[in-house]
Amino acid sequence: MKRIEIRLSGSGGQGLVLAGIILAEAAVRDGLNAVQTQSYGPEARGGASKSEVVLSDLDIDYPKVIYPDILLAMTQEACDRYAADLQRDGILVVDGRMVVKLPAVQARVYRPEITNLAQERLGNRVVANMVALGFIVATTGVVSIDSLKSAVSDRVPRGTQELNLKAVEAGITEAVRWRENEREN
Amino acid sequence: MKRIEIRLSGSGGQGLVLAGIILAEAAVRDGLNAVQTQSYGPEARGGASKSEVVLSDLDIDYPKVIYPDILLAMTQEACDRYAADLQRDGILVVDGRMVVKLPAVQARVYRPEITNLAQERLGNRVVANMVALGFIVATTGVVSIDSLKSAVSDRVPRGTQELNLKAVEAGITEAVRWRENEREN
Amino acid sequence: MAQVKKKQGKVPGIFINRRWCKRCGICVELCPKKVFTTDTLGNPVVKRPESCVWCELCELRCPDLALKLEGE
Amino acid sequence: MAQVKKKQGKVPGIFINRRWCKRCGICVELCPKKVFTTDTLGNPVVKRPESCVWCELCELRCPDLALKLEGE
Amino acid sequence: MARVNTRTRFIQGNEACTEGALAAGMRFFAGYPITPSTEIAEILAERLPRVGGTFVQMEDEISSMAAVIGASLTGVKAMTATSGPGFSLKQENIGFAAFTEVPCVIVNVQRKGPSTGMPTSPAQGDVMQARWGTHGDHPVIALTPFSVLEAFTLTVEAFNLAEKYRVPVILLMDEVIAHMRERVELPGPEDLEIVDRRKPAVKPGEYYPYDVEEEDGVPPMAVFGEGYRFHVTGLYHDAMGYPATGNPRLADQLIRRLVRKIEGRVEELTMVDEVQTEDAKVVVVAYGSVARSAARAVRLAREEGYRVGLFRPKIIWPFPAPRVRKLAARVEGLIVTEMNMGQVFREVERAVQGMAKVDLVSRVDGELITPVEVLTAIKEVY
Amino acid sequence: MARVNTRTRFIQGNEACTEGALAAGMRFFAGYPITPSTEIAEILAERLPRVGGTFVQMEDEISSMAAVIGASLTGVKAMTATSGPGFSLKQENIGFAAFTEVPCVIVNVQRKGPSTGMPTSPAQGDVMQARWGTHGDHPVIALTPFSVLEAFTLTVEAFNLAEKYRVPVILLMDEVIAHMRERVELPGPEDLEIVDRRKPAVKPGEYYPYDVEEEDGVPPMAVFGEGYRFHVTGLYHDAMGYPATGNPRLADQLIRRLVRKIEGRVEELTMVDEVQTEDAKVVVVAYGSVARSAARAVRLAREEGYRVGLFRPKIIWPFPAPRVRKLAARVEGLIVTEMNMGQVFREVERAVQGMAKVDLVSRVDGELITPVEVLTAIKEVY
Amino acid sequence: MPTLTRQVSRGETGWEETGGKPGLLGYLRTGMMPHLWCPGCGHGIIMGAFLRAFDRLGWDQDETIIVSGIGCSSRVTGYLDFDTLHTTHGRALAFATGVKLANPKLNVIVLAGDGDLAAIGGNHLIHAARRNINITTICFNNNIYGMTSGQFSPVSPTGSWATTTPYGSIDRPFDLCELVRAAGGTYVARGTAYHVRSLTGLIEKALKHKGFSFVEALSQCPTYFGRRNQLHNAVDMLLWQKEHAVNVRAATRMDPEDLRDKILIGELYRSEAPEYTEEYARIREQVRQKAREGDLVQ
Amino acid sequence: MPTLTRQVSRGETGWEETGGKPGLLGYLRTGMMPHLWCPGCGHGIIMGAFLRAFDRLGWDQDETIIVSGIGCSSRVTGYLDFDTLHTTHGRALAFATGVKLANPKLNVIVLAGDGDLAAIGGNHLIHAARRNINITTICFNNNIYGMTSGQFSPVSPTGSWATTTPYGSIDRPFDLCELVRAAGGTYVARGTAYHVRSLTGLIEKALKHKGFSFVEALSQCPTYFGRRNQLHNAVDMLLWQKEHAVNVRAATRMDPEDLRDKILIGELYRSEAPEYTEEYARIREQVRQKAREGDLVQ
Ligand SMILES: Cc1ncc(C[n+]2csc(CCOP(=O)(O)OP(=O)(O)O)c2C)c(N)n1
Ligand SMILES: Cc1ncc(C[n+]2csc(CCOP(=O)(O)OP(=O)(O)O)c2C)c(N)n1
Ligand code: SF4
Ligand code: SF4
Ligand code: SF4
Ligand code: SF4
Ligand code: SF4
Ligand code: SF4
Ligand SMILES: [Mg+2]
Ligand SMILES: [Mg+2]
Repeated sequence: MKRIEIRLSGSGGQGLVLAGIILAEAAVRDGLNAVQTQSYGPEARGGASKSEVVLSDLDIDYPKVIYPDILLAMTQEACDRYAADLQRDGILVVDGRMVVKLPAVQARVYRPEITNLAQERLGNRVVANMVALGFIVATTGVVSIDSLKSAVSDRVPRGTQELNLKAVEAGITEAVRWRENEREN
Repeated sequence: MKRIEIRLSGSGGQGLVLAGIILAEAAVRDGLNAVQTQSYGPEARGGASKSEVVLSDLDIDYPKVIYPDILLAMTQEACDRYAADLQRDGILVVDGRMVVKLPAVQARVYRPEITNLAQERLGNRVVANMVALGFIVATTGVVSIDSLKSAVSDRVPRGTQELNLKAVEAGITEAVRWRENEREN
Repeated sequence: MAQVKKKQGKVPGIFINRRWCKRCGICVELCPKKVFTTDTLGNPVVKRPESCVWCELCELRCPDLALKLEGE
Repeated sequence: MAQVKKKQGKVPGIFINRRWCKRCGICVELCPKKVFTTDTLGNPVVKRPESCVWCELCELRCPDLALKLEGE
Repeated sequence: MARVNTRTRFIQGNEACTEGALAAGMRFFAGYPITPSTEIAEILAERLPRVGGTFVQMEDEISSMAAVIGASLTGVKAMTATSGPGFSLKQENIGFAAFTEVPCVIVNVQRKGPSTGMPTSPAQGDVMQARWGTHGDHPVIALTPFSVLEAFTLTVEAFNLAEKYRVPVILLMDEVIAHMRERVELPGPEDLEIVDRRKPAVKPGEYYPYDVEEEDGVPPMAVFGEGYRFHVTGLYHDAMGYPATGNPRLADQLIRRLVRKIEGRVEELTMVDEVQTEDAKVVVVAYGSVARSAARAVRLAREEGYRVGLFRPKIIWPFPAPRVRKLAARVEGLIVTEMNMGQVFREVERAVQGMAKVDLVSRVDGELITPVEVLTAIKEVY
Repeated sequence: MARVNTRTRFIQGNEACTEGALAAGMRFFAGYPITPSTEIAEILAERLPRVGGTFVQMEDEISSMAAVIGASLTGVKAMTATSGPGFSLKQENIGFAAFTEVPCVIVNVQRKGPSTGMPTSPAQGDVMQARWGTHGDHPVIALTPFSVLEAFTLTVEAFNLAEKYRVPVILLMDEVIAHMRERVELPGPEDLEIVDRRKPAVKPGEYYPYDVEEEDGVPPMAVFGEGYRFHVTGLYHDAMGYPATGNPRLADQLIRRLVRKIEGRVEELTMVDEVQTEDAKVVVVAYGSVARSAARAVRLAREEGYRVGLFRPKIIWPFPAPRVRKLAARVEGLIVTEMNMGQVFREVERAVQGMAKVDLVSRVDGELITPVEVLTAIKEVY
Repeated sequence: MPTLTRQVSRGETGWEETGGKPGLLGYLRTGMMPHLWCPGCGHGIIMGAFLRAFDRLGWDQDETIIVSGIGCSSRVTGYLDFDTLHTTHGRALAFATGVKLANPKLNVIVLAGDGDLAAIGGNHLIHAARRNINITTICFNNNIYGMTSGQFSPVSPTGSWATTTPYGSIDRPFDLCELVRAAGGTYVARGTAYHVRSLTGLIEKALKHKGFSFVEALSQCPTYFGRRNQLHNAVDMLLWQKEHAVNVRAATRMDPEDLRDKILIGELYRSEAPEYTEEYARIREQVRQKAREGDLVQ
Repeated sequence: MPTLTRQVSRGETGWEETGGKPGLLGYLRTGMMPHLWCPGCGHGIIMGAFLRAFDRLGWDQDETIIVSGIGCSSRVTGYLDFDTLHTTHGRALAFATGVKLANPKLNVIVLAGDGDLAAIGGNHLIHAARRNINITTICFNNNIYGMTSGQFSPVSPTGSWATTTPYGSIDRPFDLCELVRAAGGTYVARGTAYHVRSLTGLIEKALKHKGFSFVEALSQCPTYFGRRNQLHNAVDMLLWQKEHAVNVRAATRMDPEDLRDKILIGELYRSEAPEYTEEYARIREQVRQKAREGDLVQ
């Protein structure tokens, strides 16, 4: 597997750092090398947030993402800021409700209403990050769904495993729906 | 005037730093260049103490005394420690009561009972430093007696001028006595 | 806080600066007269201004200085 | 300090370590019984040991631990 | 819990550092929170009591450093962790530790300075401070990891060197390594060599705490509370440990021994990773997270046919100048890449003595230098 | 009293420093006592209220440095004085002053370190610390007097440079100069050029406190309490002074401007006294009190027919490397003499780039290097 | 107020649309708003209380210097349209002392957090109190280090949870008001974000007081303190304040047993003592007087 | 006691000639005596009081660590035949905290000056008190910085003369005992060199107390404080102590007016509270207990 660069972007408090960690840990379970980094807002909270994951079956030297193969943008601000970096023919996943102005990029674009889904199906927008993970993994196959799920179980706080796994499922389901829609188009 | 090196040595509390300053200031009044330095005990008080004066009518570079032309030793310890440094044919002034063992040096040696004089003639051993100054200046002529006296007046605490000047006088008188004794011998 | 009285029975203008408001819910929950409610996004909404006793606590307690009472 | 009594009328041995003593005069001046005097150099000297009431204050107050009372 | 049993971990540099410290036998941590080092304290707050150790959050960095020294004197391996502003505050007591030869480890996770700077952004701006931050000549060792695994292994090494040479050892991390999570296989106890300070072989009455009989210049160290009744002071002291401030000869001996104890071992202490330097015309010098960008740039350049290599010091102080000098003798140019205005660059320049051209790629905007930036520099210099 | 009216004085280096400070317009001093700098505080405690100024003894050195910065922001020239241990403690706030561009003067009377060391003995062990003592790259100016007169003139110069460039300036004295009394003729006000910080020419609404319009890279500085309502922060900041920690481009601009503001002026700032270097084969590099021994050694050597000279930097930071390099091009050897393990020696080595042989005469026992020691070295090297 | 204009012109404030306009706008760098504090953070309430107290006094904004340390709370200086000084962690009072001494005509106010003032900055706090220098200090006390993400502070209650007390804190908290009083402070009061109106009054009195005045303002950090201590949001935390705070006057009539888990609020201590900068001015005058007399004699 | 032998063998103690021999010799590094303190310096009296109190307890010298800062007083560690730690200025309590925490079985005692503990070291003092860590601190309070030749300290009386108060001090002094109590100390007492016997008793109680104990011991510095403040020698200064000290029990029966210029001595405050290292041990035990239970479950 060649080097894959993934950037999860949005705002502080959306749990993207955790999402990145889980994604990377899933990759490790799949036997890959993985590096996860993040950039905080100036004050370690609030403001813009991004979490980056680099996967490879070789050693990973430079740990940061420059041209993401996969970009998640949970807010309009994040999308505006990072879309241009996207690898040509990369994959852009945006929160369909939050991101209203889509940039002109040469990429496969998905617009699941992630936050909305979390609120409506799980009753809690806090798990939007897990919905996003489920969606991304199911859509791109960067890691196996089994690894993803066991990474989720391990990393989320005790007592919240079930909720989070359900959120992942919701994301997967949504991805399947999108795939089917794609086929139909 | 060539470079003259003077070391006043004894123990902390004997006022040798002040004596050095006054001697140097007197030299400045005589139009000479003068540098005064001191070395403290490790704790800025107590213990061995030395005050050094370098005089010259040229610029003074190295400010410390290496081979004193004139050495005052107010204690046996100081005498033991520094006598060997004395310039050949230099002048050694020791407190005749405090220094009982005289070193073998090639020098002119004077042994006025400085502390005793201070105690007996002035009623205060604290002014032994001034007695020593009077003695040294009268014996060596390194600075003028007028300059010495005006430097003393200026530097000692207000209200103690008279006592200190008297002490200087006592030192001068003692020097005269020694000189006469020398002649007699 | 006895000195705080409803100003001559008038209904205050209650202004909320949406750019500053962070939807913390303090005004909503701590208004003694339940003047506010929230919309689906959590934004405070002035629902019953006529109940307001002009205690000013919503304005004073808003951590974002995003709420302002006004009246003649 | 009522509990401190002269020990059975005995005269204590009062020892002064001249190497440690700094001639501060505390023992001399503060002995309630004026047991000490000074020599010309300022050294404390035990003058009237028989007056000593063994209050120990000279030993306790000597800043140089240079003074020691001893007795059988 | 499960994770503890397996060696494969996906952890942060800060976490790896705590694992290394615990593996080295560290059982006392005193600290004061500061980004981006705080996770070290947080993890150890949880871990230390489990292994019978002690975690304490002190009132500031000065007291943290003091407590670490106090603890080490009781025979416990001790450490603290901080970042720039806190590192500045610890300097006085780091000097005390160096001078009294109390082993300890100070982790400084470098963030963008000066002053409060950019607390969450990486930098390598404290390299010179690690060497010269306190007043007066003194010995210092500083190590700098470039990966999560090295955050573990170099922490172990830091303790080993501290114990072996009775010296404070600084682990200079940077924010990238500290916060980056990476897959690592942590070595187990059986793979690690752990060094403990040498205790006195003599009985209390015969112990001279600063008397150096051994050739290595490192006196054995007794433990507080075991009857040796020794004195530790930041004043110049004699072999007994007692103040000897009036004695120039002793002062000279002491400070020269202390500095020689470390600087005199520069060859032995040299820890460098050299990659493809044998035939290189140009060599990139890089350390910490920047070395990852440099490694990539070197690989890309090689792919394009440039004869370039990578020289990566894991030890920054004492600076491996002899090794750099050797290298300089056979290459045409050296490119130092670092996230500061050129601190190791100065050392390289000094070591090279004009034998090779030395260039600097520096970034001081709080962002990691990219491989492309290094690559560009390689092509320019080549 | 009489002495105040005449220019000829017989005073200590410490006292001359206070005279220089007062002559430069210093009206605020905050400090904490420490040997051998204490006389500066003591004299100023007496003098400052007489001239309408303020003296305060703070609870420690950290707060002294902080108070000095606070005072300077009200438009008052401010200073502090300390020695090694206190200098270590001031480092964090020195970094703050450098970063926020608040002019001030820090006197460090060097005593023998590290740690408490030998409080009453001279040393020159804080040279590198003066440059690198705080975390992160930052600008610094450091001056070093070799006589009582220079303790006066360089203190004036320290304030002038601080005000001109909005930078903390360090006066690196050593115990010998600080405590030595010497005959001096103090320059009168009419002989002194006094520089004051440039105030903004604009009205409050138009003032951008960190906006550099002038070519010199030094923004004008408003005074607290005059309506400018500006913000001063140790975070990376924009032209308005507001935090801009998320902006790499601004961060890069800011730190590079700050460092360039000083380092970029190294030629202009070079203050060196060269004696008989024109035809010299060997040149002695010396500063502070050691320069007096070196001067004598050079004179003695010349008398014996050796072609030697003296190179005496009065400014240590930025180090006059270009001037040293020029010198190195025409001499055979340089001998650096200093009371440390070779700190300026390192800078000279780096500057010389192998063009000349560089030797070190170092003494670290708390005693001043003697002329004979330097002379011996000259003869050996020659 | 040109600075303000400049601020506003940096971006719309959001008030334009509403038709309302808070009276405090003139004290804010509106371009810096909304502030960075989390939703429901008590620091904003305390900042508001401070501004309202200041406004009531009618003091000159241009003669007032606000100094802070480092922490979420200390970011407050960035929002206030005064001369402001955001210093190093813990040192606000030391910087402020320099400002005040160098120009005693200025009003000098320190706004900072519990960590800043009581942990690393504890020494400067007690020494400023000891000197009785005319500086007003408001401690934004949220019982935690907010900025660094939730470590315990020297005022965190014993048994409370923080990232560095994974087993509950064993540290005993300071009673900051007691400490400042014992150190020499001459006006000491405590308020809470919940009791914002009385807090405003206490701050006003503190500002007016000549000498060192200290107001401990209980704040809430829902993000770090609340989350770990079963106080799920800002409202819960404010209600906790409501339940646990007892006015000092009411307390005198209460059973000590009932006061055990309570926190006293209100004016806790007040006295008169010479103020430091005035004393220094006196020294200065005395010295000059002597010099003048000396001149006459000579 | 081999260490002692070694010490003595470094030189004669001077006792040999006298025939006497103080019982405290075993606690001294006699080779370091006579100490460097000036004639009449109160620090020696306090050191003696400490040693006598320690001796009465019969504690093991080898399990006792003595820590000091920097100052004349702090030189005391050089004279005492224990494990001794002479640290950096102001930081004695911080070092001591590390020693005590790392090995709570050791008796840890801090001996330091007023400048060391209350000026630069004030923060460590209040935090050690807050934690109630089992360390006994004796403050050698001579109201001055002796070591640096006589600058005022934070406990110098207002109006007193020092090299840095050429016009009389305008600083207000700390009441150190009040400060430590307010910070959380659980044993607080004050004594004087003059009242050396009661001082010894107070130190003994402080040593026995579990938790943070603090004894402010008024010392005299004839060299710097006395000289400038019309107290011409050590005896004058001791008599000053005699006249100004009032026992706290006697004080309760006195007219407040008469107490105005008096200093209270005796045990001023005592309470019980959890001790820090014991609490930490409890945490450690609890965690291990949980781990054991966890093991069983798994
Ligand atoms: C010298 C130094 N040490 C540590 C830090 C890290 N730090 C920043 S803010 C802070 C604590 C803030 O707590 P508090 O003052 O209570 O403010 P809050 O964020 O809770 O409002 C710490 C430890 C720092 N910036 N500087
Ligand atoms: C960091 C630091 N600042 C200042 C000093 C200088 N210094 C040494 S001792 C001392 C004061 C000592 O006063 P105190 O603690 O009261 O002891 P005393 O000498 O009066 O017994 C000072 C300021 C120092 N050694 N280190
Ligand atoms: S003023 Fe009082 S009653 Fe009216 S809305 Fe606000 S909180 Fe409710
Ligand atoms: S209190 Fe303020 S910030 Fe919170 S919801 Fe109401 S208006 Fe918004
Ligand atoms: S024991 Fe008491 S009475 Fe006897 S000599 Fe000593 S002080 Fe005097
Ligand atoms: S009290 Fe002690 S030191 Fe003082 S004179 Fe008496 S024996 Fe000597
Ligand atoms: S972390 Fe806490 S203190 Fe900081 S802004 Fe958020 S709620 Fe406020
Ligand atoms: S200077 Fe004062 S405190 Fe220091 S030893 Fe002398 S008398 Fe004692
Ligand atoms: Mg807080
Ligand atoms: Mg003292």
